[in-house]
Amino acid sequence: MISFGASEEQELIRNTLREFAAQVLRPAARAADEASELPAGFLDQSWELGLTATQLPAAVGGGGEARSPGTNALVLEELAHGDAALALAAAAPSAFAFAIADHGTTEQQGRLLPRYCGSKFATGTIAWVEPSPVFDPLALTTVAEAKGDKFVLSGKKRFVVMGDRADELLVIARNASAATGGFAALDAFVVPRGAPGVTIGEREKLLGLRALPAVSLTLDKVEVPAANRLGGERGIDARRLLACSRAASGALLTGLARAVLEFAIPYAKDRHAFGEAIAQKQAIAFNLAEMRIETDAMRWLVWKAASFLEHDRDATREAYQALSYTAERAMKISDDGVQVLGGHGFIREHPVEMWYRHARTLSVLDTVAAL
Amino acid sequence: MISFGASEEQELIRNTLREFAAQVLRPAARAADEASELPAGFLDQSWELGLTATQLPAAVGGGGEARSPGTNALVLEELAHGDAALALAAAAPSAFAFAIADHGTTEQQGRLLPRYCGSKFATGTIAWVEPSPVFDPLALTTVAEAKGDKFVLSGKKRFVVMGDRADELLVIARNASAATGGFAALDAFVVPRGAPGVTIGEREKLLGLRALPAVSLTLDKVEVPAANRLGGERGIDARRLLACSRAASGALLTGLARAVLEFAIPYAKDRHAFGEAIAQKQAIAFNLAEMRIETDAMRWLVWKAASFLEHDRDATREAYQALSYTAERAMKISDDGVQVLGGHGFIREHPVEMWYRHARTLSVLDTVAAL
Amino acid sequence: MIDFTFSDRDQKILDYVRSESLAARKYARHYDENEHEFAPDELPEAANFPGVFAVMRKPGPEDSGPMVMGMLIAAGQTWGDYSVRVRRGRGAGLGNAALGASGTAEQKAKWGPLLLAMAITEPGCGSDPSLVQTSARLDEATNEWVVNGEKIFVTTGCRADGAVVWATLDKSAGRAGIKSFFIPKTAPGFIVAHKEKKLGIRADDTAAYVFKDCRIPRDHLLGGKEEIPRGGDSGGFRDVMKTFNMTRPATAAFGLGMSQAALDFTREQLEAAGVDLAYGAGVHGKSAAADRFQRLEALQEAAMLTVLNAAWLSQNGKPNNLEASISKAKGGGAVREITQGCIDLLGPLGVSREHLIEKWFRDVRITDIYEGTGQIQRLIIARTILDYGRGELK
Amino acid sequence: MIDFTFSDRDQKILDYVRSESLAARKYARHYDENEHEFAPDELPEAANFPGVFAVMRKPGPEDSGPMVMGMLIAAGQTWGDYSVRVRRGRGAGLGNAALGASGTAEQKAKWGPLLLAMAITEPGCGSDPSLVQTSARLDEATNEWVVNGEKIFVTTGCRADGAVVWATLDKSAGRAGIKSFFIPKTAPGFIVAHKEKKLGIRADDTAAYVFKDCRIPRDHLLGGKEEIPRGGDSGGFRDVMKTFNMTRPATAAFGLGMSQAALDFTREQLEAAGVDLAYGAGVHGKSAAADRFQRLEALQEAAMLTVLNAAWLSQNGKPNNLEASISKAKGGGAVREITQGCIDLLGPLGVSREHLIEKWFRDVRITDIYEGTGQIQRLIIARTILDYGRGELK
Repeated sequence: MISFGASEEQELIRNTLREFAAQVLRPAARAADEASELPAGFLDQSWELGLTATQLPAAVGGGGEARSPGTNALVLEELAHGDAALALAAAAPSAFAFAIADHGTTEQQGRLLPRYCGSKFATGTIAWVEPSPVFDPLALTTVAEAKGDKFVLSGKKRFVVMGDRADELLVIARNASAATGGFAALDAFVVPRGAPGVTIGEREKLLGLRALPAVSLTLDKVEVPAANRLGGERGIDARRLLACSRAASGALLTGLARAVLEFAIPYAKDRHAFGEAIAQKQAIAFNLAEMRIETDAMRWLVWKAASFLEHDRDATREAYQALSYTAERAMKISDDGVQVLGGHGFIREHPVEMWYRHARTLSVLDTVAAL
Repeated sequence: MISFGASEEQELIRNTLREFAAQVLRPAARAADEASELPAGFLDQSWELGLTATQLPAAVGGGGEARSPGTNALVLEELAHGDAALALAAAAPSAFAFAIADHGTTEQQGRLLPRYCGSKFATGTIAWVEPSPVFDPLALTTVAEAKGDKFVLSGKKRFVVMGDRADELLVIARNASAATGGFAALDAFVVPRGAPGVTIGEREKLLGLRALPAVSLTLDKVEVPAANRLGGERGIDARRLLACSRAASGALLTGLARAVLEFAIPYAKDRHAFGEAIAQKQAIAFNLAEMRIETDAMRWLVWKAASFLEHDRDATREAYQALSYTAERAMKISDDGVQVLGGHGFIREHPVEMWYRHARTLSVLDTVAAL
Repeated sequence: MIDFTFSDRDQKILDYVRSESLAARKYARHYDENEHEFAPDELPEAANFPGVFAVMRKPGPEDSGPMVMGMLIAAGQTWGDYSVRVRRGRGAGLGNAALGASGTAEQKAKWGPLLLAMAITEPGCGSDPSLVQTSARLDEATNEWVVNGEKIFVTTGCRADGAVVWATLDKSAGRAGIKSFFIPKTAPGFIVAHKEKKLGIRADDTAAYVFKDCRIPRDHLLGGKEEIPRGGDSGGFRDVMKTFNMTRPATAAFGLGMSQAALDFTREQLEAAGVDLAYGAGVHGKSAAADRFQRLEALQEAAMLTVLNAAWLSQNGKPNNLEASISKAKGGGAVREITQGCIDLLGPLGVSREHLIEKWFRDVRITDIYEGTGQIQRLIIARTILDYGRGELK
Repeated sequence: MIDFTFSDRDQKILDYVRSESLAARKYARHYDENEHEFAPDELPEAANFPGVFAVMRKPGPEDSGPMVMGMLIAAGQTWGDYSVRVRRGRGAGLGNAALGASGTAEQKAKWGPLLLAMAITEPGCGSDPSLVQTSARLDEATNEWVVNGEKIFVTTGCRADGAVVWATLDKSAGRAGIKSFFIPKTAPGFIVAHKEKKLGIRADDTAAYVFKDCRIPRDHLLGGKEEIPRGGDSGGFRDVMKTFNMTRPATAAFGLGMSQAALDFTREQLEAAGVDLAYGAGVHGKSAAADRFQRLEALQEAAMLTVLNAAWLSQNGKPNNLEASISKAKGGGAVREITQGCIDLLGPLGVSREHLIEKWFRDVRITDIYEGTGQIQRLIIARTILDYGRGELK
């Protein structure tokens, strides 16, 4: 049944997050970006929202609520409306934990998930992106070779979000023994950050999302027990894992675009030129209308992908559409946002130039979040 | 030396063509489109302009003026400003004759070109396009096999402009003996329309350019003497041939776009809504400004390709850019032209809906003209 | 709960509509090439199609609601053809919607069964109602309205039994003076001037009307309110806006049905030619054709979802004026880009009249023009989000 | 005669400029990351680069003219970096252009050798000169102008020896009251408030000025005309427009030099990774990456040609006000799309500060903003082609 209606509970969560974004993320965003550091205490603060634990099974100490990509789409949009860099940091534990919950065996869930139901902040991370100008998430150079009851991982990863502090890395690799390529060849392995052969590289310096810690990573013949192959014999549903990340990026990009629009409207009404508010010029007004049209369209595409995931349907197509569409539109909207502010859009007194950098950065890192 | 200055002689030609377009093509365009027929006497009338003969060598009876793609760019823009369908019909003889002049041996020129220097209208045509949803001018299915001192041609062609009356067809085919693919494999053969195995198919029914006669064509083991292989042993410079056609289409699309702009300006100044001329609304005014910006950009890209061709430089890149850019922009400009007129843009009382069809049709037929 | 999946009843209905539309599509080219003819109210195939609601069980709580399904069905029908239907529904004219929105109970009962066109636009006025020249003068002696003026772009204007016509009681009063009247074709002085010759939807019946001292009974004023309100809009104008609130998403859906047809045809052709259109890989795992095609598919999806959102809102009794304009603006632009892009991918074959895609390219172009152009929609959207009145944003 | 090929002198010059720019590029990242520093007037590499005109023969009739070459050289320099030069030319400020356009012979001789910034924008006014609040009052007693007000976005404002400043003699007179004054940094009450913190061109020197009862001699009014013309614009305003006529294509060229750098880097990376970027084939012979990249290259080419056209016209003494705005509008939009698109193609590597492309993405963004935004340019273009005055198209 086609329905655009969030449940009462979802409305509640959305309002909580909207407030949290407005009061915690937005005020701290600029300083965090300039300092290239997360605000002190931010991770603990966001941990208290219980975003991760709530949707983890009661069996591992979680809230036992159903995994809801739909709810998470609302959550990520609101967080990114505050700030996309801080949103990604806050969402990092979920990215890892939900992947374990979706694809892990009961044993793996029991072993790995309890930490994410505790009162203390904990995070793992997903290492998928590789250093190539033609990076494609389905064509990985990081390989996993079976060796007895172990797997040996070798390769390089980039932009591993929170990799500087994550205790566990979920490394996406190509299974050397896979007959075909594409999704079927993808496997995921839980690698302790301390494992021999793992080198955490230096902090990535990015165009945008500067507050977000991300590192490069080298895997040199890293041996992991077969038990750490996510999903065991069965392996993972790589289509779902990728769809979850893409839809998540889409939700973040939607929140970012909405932030631009909602900042631009009062600015354009307040700013005067040639005898009237610039919002009274059709060129500006229609531009704002365009932003409004597109943020709606962006959200519905994300929701559709989320709904498919919630129904355990293959969402490869829907999630790809959600990401490619939101990426293109968020870029345009943040770009137009700078233009609406003119010279003031180019200086760092206003957040718009930061959102412009965030949009471009976020939209090419399509496998760093999950919902 | 970078120069945007047309020579005095070129200015003269441009003004002549502008007048011819305004007084002959434009007034006849609508009726010709509705009737799917060229206006009676049009070909003879345009023949008198001497567009083809002037640039053919004196040795074959031509005017002996230097081949000037630059001049032809001006000519085609003006003709298409009148009407793109009639422009293509008027330019058809040049498309064939200039190809012979550029690529033919002295013998071939002496044999084929005199007809194009006479006082009576004569035309051949180039048969390049093939019936495939993934047609690519470099990947042809029409093949030419050497057989003794003959070549045997087999394949199907579509959208052969003026093919219903052309006495000679210049058939572009893949040379079966060519080692590599791409440009190197392309050959051109002069085929008399009456040759055994040649079947001229029925008249093509098109979205736009309805006045322009175009037919499909079947070649069933058509034998032509080796002497009819354009360029003889050497063959043709396929890069130049394709570049000439693409630049020509670019020039036509530029003229078409300019027609839309110049029609929309007075209309928008005359048409009133909500108390002022619609041209006084920024949304409309900026749209017209955009059209003006783009028609300039389109023209310069075409001129650059033409200039490279005039200097016998490889213009593959420049011509590709000219065509792809002008195709995209002409589509947008004619589309926006319809929008400026609103409901009146949708009815056949105004030429704009016809230009919208012309633009879409012309821009996918990228090998039917030449300059 | 947020849900974008179909119940199997939803799916069965949409499948049924497609099969019906496919049958109608066989006649699309004929009525495009012979625009003076009208498609019959029933095609020979009608016998095989009892109608969707005849074959479907009643909707349950797990099924999509009527307005949402209405949009999907509308798109499913134009997917076959904009004008030709296996069985043409009666009383489906825009005028009927206007009657429903602003007629009295008695008027609805009396004229509801008729097919009513909606006559708003005039040669001199596009989307600006304050320029309406058609006048209605009350003849106290005979108790009749005397209507004079010209209307153009009247959808289903030739086949309709009558029309809901915008006329002004007092030009000096601007919008406020505008009222809607029901005028039957039988009224003296009602002249159907001609059928418009158009770029697309040629089989469709778009007429131009002339009213020459056309006389109708006094009770033919919709809603019956004859006084001109001081300041602000007249009931007539507001009522038409109400109508638009229902018709804007619908017109977008009509267009999106055709752009979907273009996408389906293009996919078919490209896949047959061996182009891999599978999703999953990023840009570097794709051909140019797949990349371009998938962008168009995403655009189609995005536009359709804005339509469903507008419908879902009114289905749930929520205000949807903003969302109706969003869907119309988005749909109107999307169908242009999609049909243009599909032809670009198909190359020469795309512009040949041996296939229907060139027709869809022509037919969809009306979407961004009628029922308020994309510019008008953006004005409405901008005024809403900026909280501006007509005076502040012109 | 229409010609788009370079003479070998043209080519040699452009090659030389590129090699010089490449040397400067080594320092680009440092001054971007350390925005409080200024790049030196001469880099250590300066010794290896005697300057282009030192090594070139005089131009002949077969060579491109000075204005056209000026644009190509400007783009060639920003191709290295927007702010860092092997040898910074003096007197290259926008204020010098203004002085050249509207100063008296004596004023030009006296102040020409200085580096002059141009101070127009104020916190309260973007591109609307009639909102200028900075005032100049004549003190008859001392025969001095007393200037008060604030200016922002002053390019080269920190390093300049002085600035050409817009101030009004009479706010009630609107544009007509605006005059340009030369104010040396040494003038009492001239305060350089701070260097702006920006998205891009961070190494560049963009200052905010405050004038507090700042006193300058009476002869510092550029052009010397003190009276306020009745109706119409003041000389000051017209002169600045003259200046813009020269600077609009130049600013577009600055941006296009950087977008060209982004394209060159992207091609390098993609080709190294085995992507075939050869021209020739149609869409169905290409990968998605090649298709997208080639569209961006065509856009770059198109924009650069509008710049060269504007330059060529003024080089030949032809009016180029329309074409100057076309080049600025086209260039300003193109560089945004091109740098965004290149990063899209490079993916994650494109947003890493280990490469300069993310910097070019930030740096080019100013192009569509300063020297008149894209919107202002479109207003100028629309008014010109519609033959409208300021009152008819606002």
